[in-house]
Order: sequence, then C-alpha cells, then structure tokens
Amino acid sequence: MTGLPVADLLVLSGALLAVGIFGLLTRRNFILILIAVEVAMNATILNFVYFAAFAPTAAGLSGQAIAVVLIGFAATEVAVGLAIVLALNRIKGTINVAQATELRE
Amino acid sequence: MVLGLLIAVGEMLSPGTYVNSQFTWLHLAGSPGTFPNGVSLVVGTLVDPLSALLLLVVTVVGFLVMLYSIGYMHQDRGLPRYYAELSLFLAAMTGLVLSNNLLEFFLFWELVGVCSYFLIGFYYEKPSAASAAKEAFLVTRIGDVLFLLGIFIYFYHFSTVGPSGGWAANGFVFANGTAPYLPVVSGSGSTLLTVAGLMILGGAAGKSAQFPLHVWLPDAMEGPTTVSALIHAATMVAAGVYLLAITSVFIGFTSTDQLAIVAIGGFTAFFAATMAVVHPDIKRVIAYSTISQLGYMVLAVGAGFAMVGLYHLFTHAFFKALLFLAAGSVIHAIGTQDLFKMGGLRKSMRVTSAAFLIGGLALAGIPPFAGFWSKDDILGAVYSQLGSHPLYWPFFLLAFAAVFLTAYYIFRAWFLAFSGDHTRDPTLPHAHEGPWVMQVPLVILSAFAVVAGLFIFLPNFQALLLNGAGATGIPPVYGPTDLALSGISVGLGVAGIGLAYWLWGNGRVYALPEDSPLQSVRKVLLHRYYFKVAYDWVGLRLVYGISRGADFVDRYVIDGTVRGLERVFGSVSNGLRRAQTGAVSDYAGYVIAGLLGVFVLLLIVAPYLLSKMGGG
Amino acid sequence: MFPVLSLVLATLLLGTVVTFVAGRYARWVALATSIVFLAETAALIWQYPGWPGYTSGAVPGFAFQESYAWIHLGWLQVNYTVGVDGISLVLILLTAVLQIATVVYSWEETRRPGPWFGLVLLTCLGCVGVFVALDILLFFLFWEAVLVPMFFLIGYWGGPRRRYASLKFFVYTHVASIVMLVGLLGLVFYSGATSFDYSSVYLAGHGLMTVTQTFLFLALFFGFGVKFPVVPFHTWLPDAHVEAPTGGSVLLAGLLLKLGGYGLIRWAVLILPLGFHEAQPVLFVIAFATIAWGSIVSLAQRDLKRLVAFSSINHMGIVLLAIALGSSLGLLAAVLLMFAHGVVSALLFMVSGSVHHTYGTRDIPSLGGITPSTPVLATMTMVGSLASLGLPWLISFPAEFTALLATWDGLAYWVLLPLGILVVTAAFYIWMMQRMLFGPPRGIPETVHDLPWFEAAGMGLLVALTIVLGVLPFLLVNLITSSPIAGFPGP
Amino acid sequence: MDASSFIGPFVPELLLLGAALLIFLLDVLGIRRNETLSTVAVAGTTLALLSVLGDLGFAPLSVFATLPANVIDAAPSTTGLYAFTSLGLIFQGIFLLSALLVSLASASRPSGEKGAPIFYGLLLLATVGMLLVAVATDLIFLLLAIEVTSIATYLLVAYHRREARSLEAAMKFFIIGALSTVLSFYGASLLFGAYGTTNLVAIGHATGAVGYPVLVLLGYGFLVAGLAFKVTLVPFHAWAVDVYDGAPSDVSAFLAGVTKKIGLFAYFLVFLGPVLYLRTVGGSSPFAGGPIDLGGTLTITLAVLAVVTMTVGNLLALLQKEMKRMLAYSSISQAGYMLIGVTIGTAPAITGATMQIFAHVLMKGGAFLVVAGVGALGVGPLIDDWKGLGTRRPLLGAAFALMLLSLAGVPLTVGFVSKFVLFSAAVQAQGYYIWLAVAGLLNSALSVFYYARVLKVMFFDTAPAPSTPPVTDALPAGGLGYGRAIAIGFIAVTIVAVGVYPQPILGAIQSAAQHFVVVGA
Repeated sequence: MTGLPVADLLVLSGALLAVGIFGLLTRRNFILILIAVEVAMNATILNFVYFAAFAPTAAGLSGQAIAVVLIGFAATEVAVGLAIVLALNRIKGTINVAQATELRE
Repeated sequence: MVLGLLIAVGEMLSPGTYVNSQFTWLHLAGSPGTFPNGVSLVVGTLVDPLSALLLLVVTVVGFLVMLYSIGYMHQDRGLPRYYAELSLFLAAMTGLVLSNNLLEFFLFWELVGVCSYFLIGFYYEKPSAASAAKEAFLVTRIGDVLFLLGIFIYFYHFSTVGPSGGWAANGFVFANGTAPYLPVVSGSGSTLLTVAGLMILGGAAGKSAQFPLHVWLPDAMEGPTTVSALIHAATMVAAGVYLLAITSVFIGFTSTDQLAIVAIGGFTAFFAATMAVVHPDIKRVIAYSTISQLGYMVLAVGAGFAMVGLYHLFTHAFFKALLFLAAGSVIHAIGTQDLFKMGGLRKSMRVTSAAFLIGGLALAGIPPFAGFWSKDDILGAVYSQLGSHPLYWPFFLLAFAAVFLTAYYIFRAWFLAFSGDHTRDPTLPHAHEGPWVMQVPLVILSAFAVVAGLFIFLPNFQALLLNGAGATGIPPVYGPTDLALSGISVGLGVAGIGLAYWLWGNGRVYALPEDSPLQSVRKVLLHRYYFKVAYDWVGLRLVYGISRGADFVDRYVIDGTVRGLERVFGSVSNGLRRAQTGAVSDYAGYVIAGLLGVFVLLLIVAPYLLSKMGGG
Repeated sequence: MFPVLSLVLATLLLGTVVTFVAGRYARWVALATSIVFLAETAALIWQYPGWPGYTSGAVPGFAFQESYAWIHLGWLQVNYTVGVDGISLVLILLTAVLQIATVVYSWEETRRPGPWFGLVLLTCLGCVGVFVALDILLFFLFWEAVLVPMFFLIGYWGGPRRRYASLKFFVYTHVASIVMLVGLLGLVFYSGATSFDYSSVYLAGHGLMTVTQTFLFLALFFGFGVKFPVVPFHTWLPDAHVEAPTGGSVLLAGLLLKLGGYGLIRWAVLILPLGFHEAQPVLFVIAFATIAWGSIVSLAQRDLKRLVAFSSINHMGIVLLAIALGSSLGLLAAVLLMFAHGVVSALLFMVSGSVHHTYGTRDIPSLGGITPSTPVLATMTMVGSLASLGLPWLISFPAEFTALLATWDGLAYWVLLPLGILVVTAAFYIWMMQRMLFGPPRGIPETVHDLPWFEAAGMGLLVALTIVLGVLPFLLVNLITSSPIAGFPGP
Repeated sequence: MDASSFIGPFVPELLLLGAALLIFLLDVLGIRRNETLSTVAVAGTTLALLSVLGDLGFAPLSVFATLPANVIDAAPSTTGLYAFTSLGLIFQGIFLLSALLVSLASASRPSGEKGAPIFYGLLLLATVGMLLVAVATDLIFLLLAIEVTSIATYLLVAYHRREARSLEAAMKFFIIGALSTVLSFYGASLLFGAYGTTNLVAIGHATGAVGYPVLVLLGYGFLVAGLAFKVTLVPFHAWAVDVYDGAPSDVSAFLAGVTKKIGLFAYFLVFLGPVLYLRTVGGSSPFAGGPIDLGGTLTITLAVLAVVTMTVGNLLALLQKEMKRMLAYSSISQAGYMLIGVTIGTAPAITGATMQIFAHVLMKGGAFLVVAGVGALGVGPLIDDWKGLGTRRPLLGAAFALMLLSLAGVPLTVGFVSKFVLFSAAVQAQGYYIWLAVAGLLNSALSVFYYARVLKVMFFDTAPAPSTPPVTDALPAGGLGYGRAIAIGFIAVTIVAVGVYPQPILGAIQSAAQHFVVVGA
C-alpha cells in the first residue's frame, strides 16, 4: 500500500484535530467544549474513512465499520457530558468550567 | 601481702633464682601474613631479683602505711572505700612487680594508675582534689599510650625471634636473665627498637613524673598523706623506673635511647629540685624532691646501671615514705601544710621531728644514712660512663648540682617546721604526737632509713643486685669507691644544710629582698615554670576550643546539609504543587504539552540517544 | 537436623506477639521470652561445633544451617537459609544479653507496656534475623524490619523532639538501605549467581571483575556505613539517641550499629575481596575521620546522652578501621569491639537514662557531686566510663588492644592517630566524671533516691559482663577465632 | 460462531451484566436498600471471580471454569477481536477482586443513601468494561472497552448529584477523558493507516515491515498520550488528584485501585508488541535500514515518562496536607513504578509490574476504604485530623499503618515483594535498565518520608480534644460497619500473607507473563 498520499490527508484531519483541541483549550463554556471534542473526534473518523479507501477490502470494510461505531460512540459521550452539564448547572448555576476550581492545591 | 614479703625474703636469701609460671590469657588467631600460628598473650608470674627488690618495698611500706592509716585516717568518712582502694592498689602493685611480660605489666600498670586516680580524688567533694585526680589520670594516660605503642613494636617485630625462653611466638615473656635482646637486633631493627625504647621512656616518664610529664605529681598531693607516701613516693611512681630497669635488663636500649633517658633523668633531677627550693607547702616540697630523686634513678638506668637505679629506688622508698609520714603526722597534729605557719614543733613532736631529720639526712646523702650509698653509687656509676658519650657531661653536672639543692630544700623544710620555739601562726592548735600506730611506722622506717643503704654490704644483697643485672653491660661499682667523688657530693650536701641553717635555722625566716634580682627567679619557680598554666591552656583553650568548633560544624554544616536537603525537596514540592491550579483547561493544556513532549521524545531525543548508545 | 535457629526466631516471634496483647503482664512475658532466648543462645554456643575450616576460595560453611525454598521464579531463586558462625554467635549472644537487660531495666514502663515490650522484642528479633540470615533477601528483610519497631520506639516513647528524630532516623537509614539493596541486587545479577544464597553469591562474587566489585562494594559500604555510622553520614545518630527512650538507645547503640559492622564483614568484605581491596584507602580515610571526629566532638557535649552517642561514633570508627585492615587480626578485633561496645554503650545509655530521671536533667554542667546522693549510679557511671575509655581488666581493653595491634600490623605509624585519640576519649570521660560525680553537690533535688532495683539489676548484669569478660577475654575470643576470619586471606 | 462458543468465554462479563441489570430492576421495583444491592453486587462479582480463577486453573475452583483449556494462551489470530491470555485472566481477577472489595465495603454506607442503585450498577458496568480490556487484541475493541469503563466511571464519580465537589470532579474527569479519547482514537486511526489493520497481533508482527515511519511514530505518540490519561502519567495526571479528591472515597478506592490499571494493561498490549518484537528479533530496527528504531524509541520514551512520573508524583505528595490527595499523588508515583515493567518488557519485568499492580489494588484500595470509613467517623480530610487515631483505634490504625508501610515498600508486605521483584527484574535486565532500578529505588526512599509522616501523625502526635463528636458506633464494628471492616481486614491480612509467602501468586503471574511475552506480541 505504497503511494498513499498521506500528507494532504494529514493536513486536513490534523487541522480538524487542531481546531478541536484549540477550542477545548480556550473555551470556558462546557457546551462549547463538548462541541470542540466532537470536532476533534471527527478528525479521527475522517482518518478511518480515508484510510479504509486505500486498505485491502477486509480491512477497508472494518475501517468504515469503525467509523460508524465511532460516530455512535461520540454521541454517547456527548450525552454523558450533557448530563454532567445539567447537574453542574443545577448546583452551581453556571456552566463555566473556569469557575469550578474548588478542588485544587 | 605477708606472702609477698615471704617471697621477697626468700629471694633475698637465695639470690638469682627464678620462679616462672604462666597461662594463656588471650589467644589471637593466626593469619597467613603476620602471625602464622597466631599469638597468645600470656599472663604469668616471674620472681627475679628485680621484682624481689620491689616486692620487698611494696610489702613493707604497704604494711606500715596501712598501719599508719589506722591512726591518720580515723576521723575520715568513707574508710571502707579508702581501704578497699588501697588494698586493690597493693594487689595491683604486687601483680605488676611479679608480671612476667610487658602486656601483663601494662595491665597492672593501668590498674595502679586508676587506683591512684581514685585515691588522689579521695576527697572528691574538694574541686581541687577532683581536678588533681583528672590531671593525674590524663597526664599518665599520655605516657601509657606511648608505652602501648612501644609494646606493639616489641611485640610485632621482635616477638617471633630471639633468645630462647623469652620472645617466643606466644607473646613476649621476659627472657630469664639471659642476655638482653639488644645484641640480637639487626641494623634495620635497631631504629624501630630505638623508637620502641623512646616509647617506653615516655610511659615511664608519665608514671614517674619525669619532665615534661611531671606536672601531675605535686597536684596529686591533694590525696591523703598516706596515699602520697605509699603511691606517690615509694611504689607506683617508682614503677616507671622499674619499667625502664626491666626493659634495659630484658630487652635493652639502644645508645640513643640511653642518651635520651640520661638526659631526661639528669635534667629532671635538677629541674624538680629547683622548684622544691621555694615551695611553702611541706607536702609539695617532698613531692618535688620525689620527682628529683626519681630523676636520679632514671639517670642511673639510662647510664646502663639498672640495678643501681633500683638500689636507689629501694633506699629512697624508705626514707621518702618516712618523710611523708612524718609530714603527715605534722599535718595531722596542726592541720596545715604551710611551712611558714609551722615552727618549733621539735619540742612538741620529738619522734616526728627526729624521723623527719633522719629522713632529711638520708635524702641529703649524708653518710651513713641510706640515701648516701645509693645516690653515691649513681653518681659514681654515671661518672664511670662519662666517656661513653660527651653529652653525658652536662646531665651529670646537673645531677651533681641537684645534690646541693636537695640538702638545702629538705633542711629548709625541717628548720621551718621544727626549729624555733613556737609556731608562727598562733591560731594553730597545740601540737602533739599521733597515736602509737602512727609512731611505730615512723620508728621502723627511720630504722630502715638508717640501715637500708648498708644492705649493700650483705653478700646476698650484693649478689642479688649482680644477678639482677643479668648479663647487662657493666658490672656496677658498689660502695664508696671513688672517694673524691663521694667527698664532693657529701661536701655539697653539708653546704646545702649549712645554707639552710644560715637562712632558716632557729626559727629564722629569710625574706628575699624585694629589689633582689632573684625575685623574678623565685616567681618563676613558685609558678612551677608556668608549666601547669601552659598545659591548662592547651587542654582548655586549644583542645576544647577545637572540639567546640567541631561541634559547631557538626551541628550546622554536616547536619545542616541534611536539613538543607529536606528544605530543597520541600520547596521543589511546593513549586510543583502550584501547577495544580484546579482549572480544567490548564490540565488540558498539560495534556497537550505532554503530547508534544512525547513527540519530541519519539522523534528527536530517542533517536539521538539511540545513536549514542548504539541500539538500546 | 533439628531446626534450632528457626526455633530461636520462632521463640522471639511468639514472644513478641504474646507480649503485644499481654497488657499488664507484658513484662512477664517479655522476661520469660528473654530468658528462654538466652537459654537457647547458651545451648547454641554449647553445641557450636566450631568452624568447619576455611580454605581460600572455597565457600565457607555454617553451623546449624537450614534451607527451605521460598520464592522460585527461575530467574529469581530465593530461599529461607539460616546458619551461624562464630561472628554471628557472638552477636546473637550480645542480642540476648541486651534484650534481657533492657527488659529488666524498663521493668516499670507504664505507657502502654504491651507495645513497648513487644517492640523491644521485635527489634531484637530483627537483629537476630540479620545475624543468622544467609540469603540476601532474608538478610535485607530483617535488616529493614528492624527499622519499623525502632521508629515507633523513638517516636512514641521518646523525648521532646522525638517526632523529628524518629522521622529522620527512619528516612535516613532507609535511604541507606535502599542504596545497599541496589548493591545486593547487582551482586546477585551481575555475578550471575544461581540463587540468593550466601554460598552461591559468595562464589559468584569472587568471580566478578575488579571494577564491578569496586562499584558494588562502595554501594554496599554506603548502606552499611550509614548504620555504623561513619562521618559524615552520622548526624541521624545523635538526634535519634538524644530523643530515644533509654531502652531505645540501648538497642540502638548496642545492636543496630552492630548490624552495619556485621553486614560489612559478612556481605561485603568477605564476598568482594577485590572491590574491598580497591576501596581500602577510602575506608581508612573515613575510619580515621570517624574516630577523630566522634571523640573530638563529644568533648564539647553538655548533654550526657549526646556525649555517649558521639563516643559510640568514635568506637564504631575503630571497628571500621579494624575491618578495613582486612587482616584476620583486624576482623577479630572488629567483632570483639562490637561486642564490647555493645555492652558498654548500653550500660552508659542506661546510666544517662537513670541520671535523667533521677535528677531531671542530663546537662553535665548543671549537675555535680552526685556521688554521695546516688552512690550506686555513680559507681555504674565510673565502670561504664572507664570501660569505654579502654581501661584494662574491663571488656573494651582486649578488643581495643587487638584492634590497635592489628592497626600497627597493617598501617605502622598511622596507629598513632587512634592512639592519640585514646587520650581525648579518656579526657572527655574523665572530665565528665569530674564535673558530674565529684566536686561539691550541685543541682540535686531534695528528695533523691538511688536507683530502683530493676534499673540497678539491668545495669548490674552489664557491669558484671564488663568485668568478667574483661578479666577473662579468652571466653569470648575462643568462640570467634573458630570462624572464617581465622583464615581470612586478607588482601 | 455459534452461541455457545460465543457465550462461553464471556461468562464473567455476562454475570456482571446480569447483576447490574438485576440491580436496576430492583431499583425500578423500589427496592433500594443499600445492603441488598451490595449483596447482589458482591454475589455477582464473587461468581465472576470464581469463574476467572477456575479458568486460571486453580484446581479447587475448576468446577467454575468456563473456558476450554485450549483457548487460553492459544496462538492469537491476526484477525480476531479478543483472545484469552492467562495474564489477561489474572488482570480480570485483579479487577474483579477490587470491584468485589469495593462493593463489599459499600455495604456499610448509610442505608437510605440516594443513588445506591446507580452506584452499584455503574460499578459493575465499569468492571465489565475492564474485563473486556483484559481480553482485547484489537486496538479499536480495546479503546472502546476502555471507553465503556470511562463513561461508567464519569457517572460514578458524579453519582452524588447534590455534591458540588463530586460534580466538579466528574466534569474535569470527563473533559480530560474526552480529550484523551480523541487523542488515542486519532493515534489508532494513524496506525490503521500505516498498517491497514487494527489487530494488535498483526501490528505487533508487522512492526518490522511497514513504510511510513513518521505515520507510525505519530500514531504511537498519540496513543502514548491518550492512554497516559488512564495510567495517570505525568503530565497527564493533573485530573486524577482532583478526581480522587472530589469523588466519594469508595469510588476513589475503585478508581485509584483499578481504572488506571486498565490503562497499564492497554500499554502492555499496545506497546509490548513492537518492543518485544525487537527483543525477539534481537534489537534490529523494525525499519531495517530505515531511519528509526521503533522499539528502542518507544522504550526510551516510556522510560523517561516512568522516571518523570514517579519522581514528580513523589515530590507532589511530599508536603501534601490532605490525606486523599496524598494518596492520589502516591498512586501516581506508583504508576511510574509499574511503567518500568512495560518499559523493560521482559517476562520478569512484566511479572514485577503485574505484582505491583496486584499489590497496589490491595494497598491503595484498602487505604481509600479506610479513608472512607474514617470519614464516616467524622474525621476531617486533613492529615492532621488523624492525630492520635492510631492510638485511639489500634486495630484500624494498625491496618492503615500496614497499608502505608506496604506502599513504602517495607519488607514482609506485598508492597515490598512487588517492588523487589520489579527492581530485581530491572537489574537482571542489566544494560541501561539498572538506572531505572536506581531511579525507582531512590524514589521509593523519597516516598518513605510522607508515609512515615502519616504514621507519625497517627501514632505520635497527641490528639486534640475531639472537636467534632465522633459519629462513631452509628454502625457496628466500631463505626465501620461489617462490610467495610471485613474488606479492610481481608486486605490487611492479604498484604501480610502474600508479603510473607508470595510464591503461589508470583509463580502464577510469572508463568502467565512468560506466555504473554511469547503470545502477546
């Protein structure tokens, strides 16, 4: 499986990942952080799909399967996240993660 | 003690016999290198002329002092302690005399030392007594340490070869009267032997209070007078001389050693006498005289006449003990030791004054008293050796001069104490003789002081001395051979007495004119040449200062480093904890930083290291 | 054959456990255990067949040897192997004596007697374990096991600064033993020894290259040296001693320090001759430094206990010197010294303990002339001090004599240094006695009672031993000389 | 594959699932008594544990065996998702043991407490995830299993829905967790790109024969970072302290005890492949003639991480004031020790690491259980609040002291055995690995300080007048409650027992590790 133009893919998915991470680092709003995580997650999914196209059949299929699984998984994760957001909001009245620094040295 | 006396007497009657028995005290494992079949340190007894001589002294004087103590000490507290320690001392002293090898000798040597330590400190409530005891222990300790080194050298280098009987692989038992070890030493060994000899000298100097380790003996007078008489006049201090004697007889000294010994002895004889000249304390005067007399003995031994030295030791023991006991009964009677407060005791204390007079005459070397014969022998013997080394001269002269001083200071003391018609200090209680238990020893000792010297004319005694010397160098001269020499020494003695009479006789008190140049000399002498001051300075300022400094370093530098380390860790820890902000985005930042770090490791650091290590 | 050594360990273990729960009767249990232990030790000595003989290169054999499989992982062969030779026997005897003395001395310990006596026994158990262990892991295990009870003894029953002292003791010595562990593991795996047993390690260790041996030896030496302790790694000792309760100090000085000496002989010097030879100069320097430092510093101490502590450093320095000589004479001297110092320092620490709770202070200058009020205590002090400064007829002298003779044998005129230090040692003891025992009474409360019977008994035992073995040293020496050092080749 | 052959191997997992479902069912039925639920959980975990032990071939338990013997340690296929290695089974045993102890101890929590069903349910589900991790041979399968655990534990931390601290902990846990998930999956995707497969065995064998070194390295880099979150390697550790601190102590016991261990096992699976491959092929570069030696590179990277982790963890714990945070940091440093095993990767090293993991489950889990119990007695969170506890409650104090000493690696405890084996393995590997041993040993020496400090506080410092009247004896067994008391007692006994005679367990692990080294890669 030589000749695979890895570079341009990496540019794209790498960019997605970077965007996600950047958001995760800079945002203070829990919801936005969740979104950022999703963006980053999509970089991974994109990789699988893309590589699957070049992989031998069996592996290729598994690659697409994995992509699908991951999409589902991402959804669950977000759900859990939202649950926590709600609870947090109920207690603290805010979803600004920067204000939750009770646990520290 | 009686047994000891019998042994001694028996030896007297049949001179030159040896009784030797021993058993292994300590067996050290052998090692391929040094001692192929190991070493046994043995403990045994050896009775030979030398030991017999000293044994006689120990037993007789010991017995008399015990007797005397009954009267002298009767109102003291802690008598059980006193007698226990005294008996222990006598036992140890006997052991020392009878021991048949250097190690055993050292064991008892230390034991008598500690006994003297306790007895000096008998009145331990008195700070002066306590500190005197300390001083005695430490100063002698210095000598002991050197002695120990001497033992090592002999033991290590000369214990596996040598004459039959002694120096066997099982330690260094004295060779029984055979030729001393010296001739056997080869050239290379002789330097070591010289060193060893010097070490022995050091030990002897410590015990016998020879210069420069003499400071402790005068202070030791803090102990009861009986103790001074027994330990610090007759027996223990003589042990140093005895050590030199047996060493020279059984091992032998190199000529260098001999010179050193002569030097120490001669110088000390004079040096101590000068200090005795001015001292107001009756006991200390006698103490200084002891040092000086010991100097004579050392001188004799150094010159190669071990037995002559011991002969003087023998006589000296009696008259010096006599002097002390006499002084003791004076102190007992009027409760002061200050000569200048005394006076006119001749009337009230006839026995005592007579005893002191006899002792003084003996010490001054006036014939026919004991001191004359032995001292005269010493001088004669040394004189006969002057040829062997030019450097003998000055010390011979010093010793000779000391004769004059001796006579002077002892009679100064006698006149101050006994002449005149009343005590200078009226407050003193009226003097009277002590109980009979105190007088009898005085009488007996006086008798000895008169006749002990004459023993030399007993054939047995002569034979004893002759055999004792074994095959040692020169057969010593006995009796007044060189009349001129004797004449001079006696003359000096008489002159000294005369001077003493002129200055102090009949209750006169001679006051040195203030403007006299001698004042400064007197001051120096009174301060004992500032030796004690110097030693205290070294001990207290220097050593203690150093140790204080060391303590400081220990606490704040060495341990400080440890605690510093703790602090460093602590601060690092706190620094790291500050990173734990609690803000989740910071944590996410750390994760990303970590990710980048991992990339750096994977892509840059690791390959670099691998290329360095060559496949890891 | 009958597993007698395991029996000894079992005795102590059982005693410890029972003592812990025995509450008010703890002391009786402890006493009983100590007596049984002493009896067993006596039996051991009685039955001791003597050293099987030693030929250079061959593996030394041990008496009463037992060996059971413990952890076998193929690459990791650990056994429970125990055995004794003369050296161990002497030190076990020391342990037995000190244990019984300590138990008696602290007879009326009222603060939680159960744990107190239990921990005392546990410490002794650890020490005995170290002395009999012939397997590296077993050895290290006991070695470490000693720390814990001592940590509690100091920390719970100690003086005002006990918390700091206990922590310092624990951490400091633990660090040392960690380094030692590296050395031990290296010894096993670099030498390719087939198991952790002494015999195989011994053979393999002799086969190592000089360089490896040197590094391993230094690592081991650091571990053992801190226990000694050697200058400059000694500062845990004064703190620990000053703060420790009397019983703790006794075990600390009497036993724990000996572990260092024993370990150095058994696991470093005998196993790594080449490395030892390379390291000898270092050892000499450190030994001299330790001797001088300990003695000089103790001259400046005001606190009696601190003084004794530093004198211990000085004595252990002599032990190190004797070991460093690497001659049979030296090793013999070292063992003798360890025994002697064990007894004497224990006695002196008991003395300082008694002084403390008789007069409420250990500050020498503020005391004086205590002899009339407490003659017995004063006597104990004198015997202890005189013994410690090496007076003949007392236990230390034969040991020090041998050590110094060995030093002359090995180092010629260097012996002057320890000899000179002897004077200093004498100086601070004599001075201490002058200030504390003699002179006009000072700082003495109205109602002073001389020692209670149990303290007197505890010390009396040691005093008796000091004198008896001082007069008849061959009793001890003949036991040791039948052990491997009798044939120690010496580098 | 037909049902039996599918159901067969997963009996333990199914047992736990069953128990979880039963618990939720009871919840629905309104039966929420803590004791009951805990009983169910305990029963489930016990059965599962028995079957795992049976599979491991412990003769007395062979009746519970559910796996055909030939399955275990069989040569793994390069396509399957899971395989049963005995090492994996041992890990399953460890996970189950921890879950068992936690649910047992939780029996002593106040009866009427809200959310008890959720707690047990999630606990069991998380365990299921772990069990799956232990059998994974496929990268995605592995990551998903980990996620199952993660998601369960996010909620587990948060199940005190009224506790601000718990929620904050959950939030941090979640965010960092999510980030790490992204990273690891991204890494996985890159590897998939490089190798065209996600089967670890295939990857392990293929390491030598693949282009795109950079792609591979990046992939592994992302995986190292992503999984490091679970293993709590420095600097991916920051969340752990806050989470262990904020979570209920029982949960902390579970988290600190085992969840990080799945990360470690994941490390075994993912990284030992290439590393071991190199070992077996004799250190030749997988990209023969290529620019990069993958095995060596990973080894060095992990070594650095290990040393940094243990050192920083210890330093952070050094002056810690709060008990739980101190324990948290100490478990971070412990992770560093375990990583040594992965780094060296020889059978002895894996034995040591596994033993260390087993020991840590006992010590750290036990410690947190004690903390929880003591908290129930009304003792504050600060270490200084424990003053005199050791003398007031000798037994509890002794047990805790035992755990601390074991953590410190004092002999006759399981903690010592594990460290001993681990560092012996490092020395035995020789070469540069001895420095890992030195670093680890020095660190454990450093760690002694803070453990000893706690002992000092507990036993030597005299307690102030009890400020808060102790809530003691609300429960039997001295206020601990039987469940917790039994759990703690069991742990204490085991620590000593295994510490004195580790041969059986060590032997089992050793043989398992040898198989793993041969098969796993």
